[in-house]
Amino acid sequence: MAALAAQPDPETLAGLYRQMLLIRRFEETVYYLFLEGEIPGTLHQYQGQEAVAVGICDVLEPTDWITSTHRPHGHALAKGVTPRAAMAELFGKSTGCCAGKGGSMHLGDPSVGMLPAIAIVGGGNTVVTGLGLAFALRRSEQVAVCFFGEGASNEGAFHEGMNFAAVRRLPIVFVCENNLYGASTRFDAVSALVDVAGRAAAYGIPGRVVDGMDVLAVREAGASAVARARAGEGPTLLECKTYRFVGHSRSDARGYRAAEEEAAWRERDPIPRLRAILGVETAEGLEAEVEATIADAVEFARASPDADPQEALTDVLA
Amino acid sequence: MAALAAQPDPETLAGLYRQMLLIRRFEETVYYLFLEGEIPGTLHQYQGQEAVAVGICDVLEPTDWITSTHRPHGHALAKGVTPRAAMAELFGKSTGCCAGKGGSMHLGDPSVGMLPAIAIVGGGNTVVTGLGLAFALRRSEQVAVCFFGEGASNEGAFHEGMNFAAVRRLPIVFVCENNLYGASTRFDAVSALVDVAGRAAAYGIPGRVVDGMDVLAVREAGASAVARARAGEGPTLLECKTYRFVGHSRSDARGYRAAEEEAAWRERDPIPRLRAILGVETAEGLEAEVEATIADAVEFARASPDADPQEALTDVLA
Amino acid sequence: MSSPEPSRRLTIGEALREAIAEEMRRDESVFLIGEDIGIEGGFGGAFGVYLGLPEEFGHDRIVNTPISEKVIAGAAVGAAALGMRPIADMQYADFLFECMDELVNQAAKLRYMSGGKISVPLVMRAPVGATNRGAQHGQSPESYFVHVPGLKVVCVSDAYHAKGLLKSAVRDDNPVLFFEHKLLYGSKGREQAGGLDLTAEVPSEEYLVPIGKAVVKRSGSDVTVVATHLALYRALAAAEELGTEHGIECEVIDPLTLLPLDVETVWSSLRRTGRLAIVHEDTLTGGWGAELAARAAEECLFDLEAPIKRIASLDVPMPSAPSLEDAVVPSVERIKTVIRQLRD
Amino acid sequence: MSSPEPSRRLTIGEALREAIAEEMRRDESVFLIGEDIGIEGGFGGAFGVYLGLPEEFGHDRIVNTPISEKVIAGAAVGAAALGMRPIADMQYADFLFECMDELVNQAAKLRYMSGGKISVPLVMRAPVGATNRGAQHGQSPESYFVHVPGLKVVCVSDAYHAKGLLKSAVRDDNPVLFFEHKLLYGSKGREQAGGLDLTAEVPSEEYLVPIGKAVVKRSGSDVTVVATHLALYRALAAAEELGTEHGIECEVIDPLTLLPLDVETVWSSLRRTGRLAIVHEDTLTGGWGAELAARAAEECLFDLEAPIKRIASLDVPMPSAPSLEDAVVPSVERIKTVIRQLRD
Ligand SMILES: Cc1ncc(C[n+]2csc(CCOP(=O)(O)OP(=O)(O)O)c2C)c(N)n1
Ligand SMILES: Cc1ncc(C[n+]2csc(CCOP(=O)(O)OP(=O)(O)O)c2C)c(N)n1
Ligand SMILES: [Mg+2]
Ligand SMILES: [Mg+2]
Repeated sequence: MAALAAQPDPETLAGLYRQMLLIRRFEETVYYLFLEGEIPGTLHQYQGQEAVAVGICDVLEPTDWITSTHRPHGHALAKGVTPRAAMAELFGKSTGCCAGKGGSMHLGDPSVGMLPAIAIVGGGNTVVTGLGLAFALRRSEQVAVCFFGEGASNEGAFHEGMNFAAVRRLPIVFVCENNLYGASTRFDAVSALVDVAGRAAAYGIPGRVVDGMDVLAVREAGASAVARARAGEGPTLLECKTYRFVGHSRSDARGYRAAEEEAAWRERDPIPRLRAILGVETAEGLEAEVEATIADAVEFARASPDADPQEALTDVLA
Repeated sequence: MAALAAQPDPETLAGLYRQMLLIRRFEETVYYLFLEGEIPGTLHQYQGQEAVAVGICDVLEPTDWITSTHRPHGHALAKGVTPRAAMAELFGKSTGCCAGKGGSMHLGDPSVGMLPAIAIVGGGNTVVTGLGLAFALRRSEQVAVCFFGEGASNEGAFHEGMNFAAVRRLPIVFVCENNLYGASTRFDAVSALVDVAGRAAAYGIPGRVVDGMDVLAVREAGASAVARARAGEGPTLLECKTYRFVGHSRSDARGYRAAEEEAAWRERDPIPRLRAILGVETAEGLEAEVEATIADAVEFARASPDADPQEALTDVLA
Repeated sequence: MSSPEPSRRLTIGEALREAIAEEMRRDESVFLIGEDIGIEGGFGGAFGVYLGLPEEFGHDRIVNTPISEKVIAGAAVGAAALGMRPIADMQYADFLFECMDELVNQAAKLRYMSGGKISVPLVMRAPVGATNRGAQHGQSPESYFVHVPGLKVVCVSDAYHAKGLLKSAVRDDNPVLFFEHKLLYGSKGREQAGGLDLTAEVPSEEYLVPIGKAVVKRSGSDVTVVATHLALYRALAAAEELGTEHGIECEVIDPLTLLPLDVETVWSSLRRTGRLAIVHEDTLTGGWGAELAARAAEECLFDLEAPIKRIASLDVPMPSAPSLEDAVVPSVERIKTVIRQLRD
Repeated sequence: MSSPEPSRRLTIGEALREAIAEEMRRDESVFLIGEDIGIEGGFGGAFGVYLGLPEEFGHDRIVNTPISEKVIAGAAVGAAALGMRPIADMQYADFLFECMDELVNQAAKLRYMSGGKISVPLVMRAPVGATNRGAQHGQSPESYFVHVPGLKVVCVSDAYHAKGLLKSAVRDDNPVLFFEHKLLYGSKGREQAGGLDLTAEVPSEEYLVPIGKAVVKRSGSDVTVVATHLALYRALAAAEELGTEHGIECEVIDPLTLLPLDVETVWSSLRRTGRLAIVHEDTLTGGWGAELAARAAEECLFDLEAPIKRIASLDVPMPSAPSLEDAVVPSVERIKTVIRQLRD
């Protein structure tokens, strides 16, 4: 797939808007359901970062694969996990995409090209090289995308994965979502380099800083990185500067960051930004569509049976 | 300690020559003793790389510390482990620097500022940050040096250690001995970057390529990096380009590298190079001295008792 | 020392905080290292144990790290080798696998490799337990470390022992893996732990609890039950019900230290009861219960009147759905059923 | 199939090489990944097992990696999740701790986390055993993996079973940890292994050996001895001497697979002998022998006429000096002494 023009056609724009909104409403809804006690465990949410998952996944083929993190809801929906299967998984129902065994931190579905999300920070950064290696060995044209946070770039796994992918020119795009914080820790407190993209040079591959709050910018950068990978020219590191509008996890009061900082980033919310381009009418149509989809997903999850205790013992070994 | 002039005084030159020669003769002797069956296990030897350990350790204080690798003989002797204690350790004798419990791959002695060498590739790269952290917390002026190979720079430990040392400006000098090969694997086959020093930029610290076959060049680079660390300005990555004249370990036939390459590097042997500067007379005096020291060490090791089997159960817990 | 002040009831979280603060006051060489600790407006560590400490001790001695477990453990090893006393923090015990080399190959072996010339006095704290977070945030991996010569392994289940043992761990000259159960911190109220009272009497005066000593939590003459962490409370609940419903009196022992294991306390009970049940949330096969059972089968075989039973999490990765997790971890019901078999 | 060709005597190293070559010929999805494999003029892996394979299979399917254990294991997991069948290589089992997360948290759990939608058919080969190289190159860490639900663990001790089990491991849809003993490869002649004949009869026709099945190496009616790797040969030597010197007839069993463990074969022997001794080079406390003993103490308690004995490496890091190493690993003498106690 060649690099795209800055302004895609209306259908594409509508699709991007629908997907970002789907993620936003999904997250708002599950947060509410969590507080209501309908969803167990904890949640690492994606509000604010929608442009990254949506912009990247829009330029992927269904046969391409992604790896994800402890914050996978957005990646899962963007790659095609159905809202029903994702919602049911959060509920711990047997109809969830992982049959209730994975939960919020492990959403995934091989049928849409997504491994169960890996909640070990940096975990996907080595595993993704195996996806790329499989594609290379099979001489397929598939591409693998590794989503990870800026905090993960301080893990040894980041280093080993980048180096190996680079030296073997594997068809991989490393997408770093730099939302400034790893849990409560600012990146500039744990790295002397402010741009993760600057680390690409250590592996002799291109690194690029992208406005992660602009879905069109992400999509364009993603398209050329994916094209490069498909052409066998090797991996690219894309650093998308973004921000999570909510807490790190469900219980986070966000005392470690300033209200002004949050407000400034909310100003750059990717959804209104695209809505302005799209026009009110189209937008409202899509919004109604999304509301219905989410409502249906919640209904589906509620109506589904709890995972059967008997199933606890299955799926350990193949 | 401030940076040095290129040409040190005669005593210093003599000391550098003595130390390099001591290591060379030590290695040649233990190789022979190994073939004779007097030394058990295996050996990872240092011939050819002497200028690195000697040049760096010459600018360290006795109170400074080093970490080492599976190839520690040169580092140990350069930092001040006695030839007797090192030789006895290789023999598995109770008088060895580790009481026979460590062996060739774990030479060390806290009394001279050397941790037992860590034979896990990259192992020292995280542990050394603890040495630097201890110095920083105690506000001491001590410095820690981490010796490691270019192969280790592909380990996650390299990345985590460099990043942490850099962001906390720890008093550490990372000395990479790039001898072109990790076991049988050429570095250019496992890294897209040929200079390990190029990775320093990923951590916002200085990285410098040094002629590792020139003890004076190593010493000067080491002096300024050590001075920088002592001044609280943080870590430096020095990459010393060098070559091991012998096999990776005792059993290595070196079929993976060309005789021409070996010959070219032997041309650059750091010992004759310094001998030329030093003059034959001084050199011959030092050579006799070294022969005697090695002979004494071998005698000592032979005369020492085997480690007592009863001792196998001690030193597990403090 | 002045007249003893009254003791207070503290949660494990509060007790650990006190232990850390006291040891940091006592010994300059004690410092903290980990992720998200000592951040202004932060969490005070994954379970709030460090809240308030930066105010007293400043940021030098509370080392907030990148997300680099190898550095957390490796730096702790290096600093400890120089005589510092790091208290390292792993946000979840599941992440210990990221620094297994530093713990197993470095921390546990450096002293021996050096011929006894150095010691590695570090503490690594790690929360265990299943809380509907799935396979990578719900493990109780303490048993892996019971297999490592050169380490000590502690599991705490109440505030009194938590404080005294953490202080002893800090003063111990060896690497100590210190495991705490997420549902027992008391930070999030009792309902999480099924209505348990998560506070215990803690003296106001300083005290230590020795590493390597088990405690009898309930005495009984019929069955010896050894359990840790949340499973201990389930075992105690089962014991009460078995007593009232079936007249089976269980003696319940909290080993507190898994390595070295205080078998004497267990044997002296076992010699009276002739029956042994072991309960832990770590998975069954290769769990620490196997070691205790194996030692009983060697050292007390002829005291045994019934097969040794182990009640543990099923041999599966931890599922996230409550309906599945409840089926995997040892429940009061499962404990009761198995112990009743011991009496048939 | 044509008339059977005569079988040959092969070393374990040769048998493993044959197994790998046959599986690579049979299945395009099989590939090799590790350090120093497939290098022109190189070692063919730390113990030469891969020598000659690049010539037949080329370099694409023999992936030489940087010194990056996390990538070796992580890439194997990712490729396996897509249906490839990686045979990953760890130069020494001691280095498995560098990729413990990829093995324990990823390889073993991904299938379960996915609700059974993916499988992870990888093989990780790792050499174990003490060879005067000290604490970080002499471990036998197989027991750590026996504690991991989702893995299989194999230990081979002769060429016949090594070949058949490696082929089965490659075809198995689960992650298999495949442990080999350095002194049994046969690459360096017999003296290293104390004069053992390191070759065995290997059929020329293709065959598989099932994972999860133990073999009886020597039959006897007095004591059941379960042992692996080099310790198996020491147990067999001890058995011979005990027979001739003391009339004690040991039945010696090689479990071959530690997870899942074939207890039936052990129990059927134990029910006859009433006595059980377990021998392994991995350290004692928390070793796999504990699990076997614990199961015996639950499932066969009333068949036991004597305490269950475990003979293992002492609970210390492995020392390098021969005089110390010999005192740490299980010796024929130590095995004999302990087994004789079983008969007193
Ligand atoms: C190996 C590991 N260490 C620590 C954690 C705990 N943890 C979960 S998320 C997180 C922060 C991750 O930051 P980043 O990579 O920037 O991703 P973000 O949460 O910002 O999306 C941490 C420390 C973990 N899950 N895995
Ligand atoms: C974690 C780990 N992986 C692999 C090995 C096996 N090994 C020992 S030395 C070596 C090569 C190291 O290369 P380099 O770092 O360049 O050091 P050099 O041997 O060249 O001095 C390897 C792969 C090891 N000891 N530790
Ligand atoms: Mg982040
Ligand atoms: Mg090298």
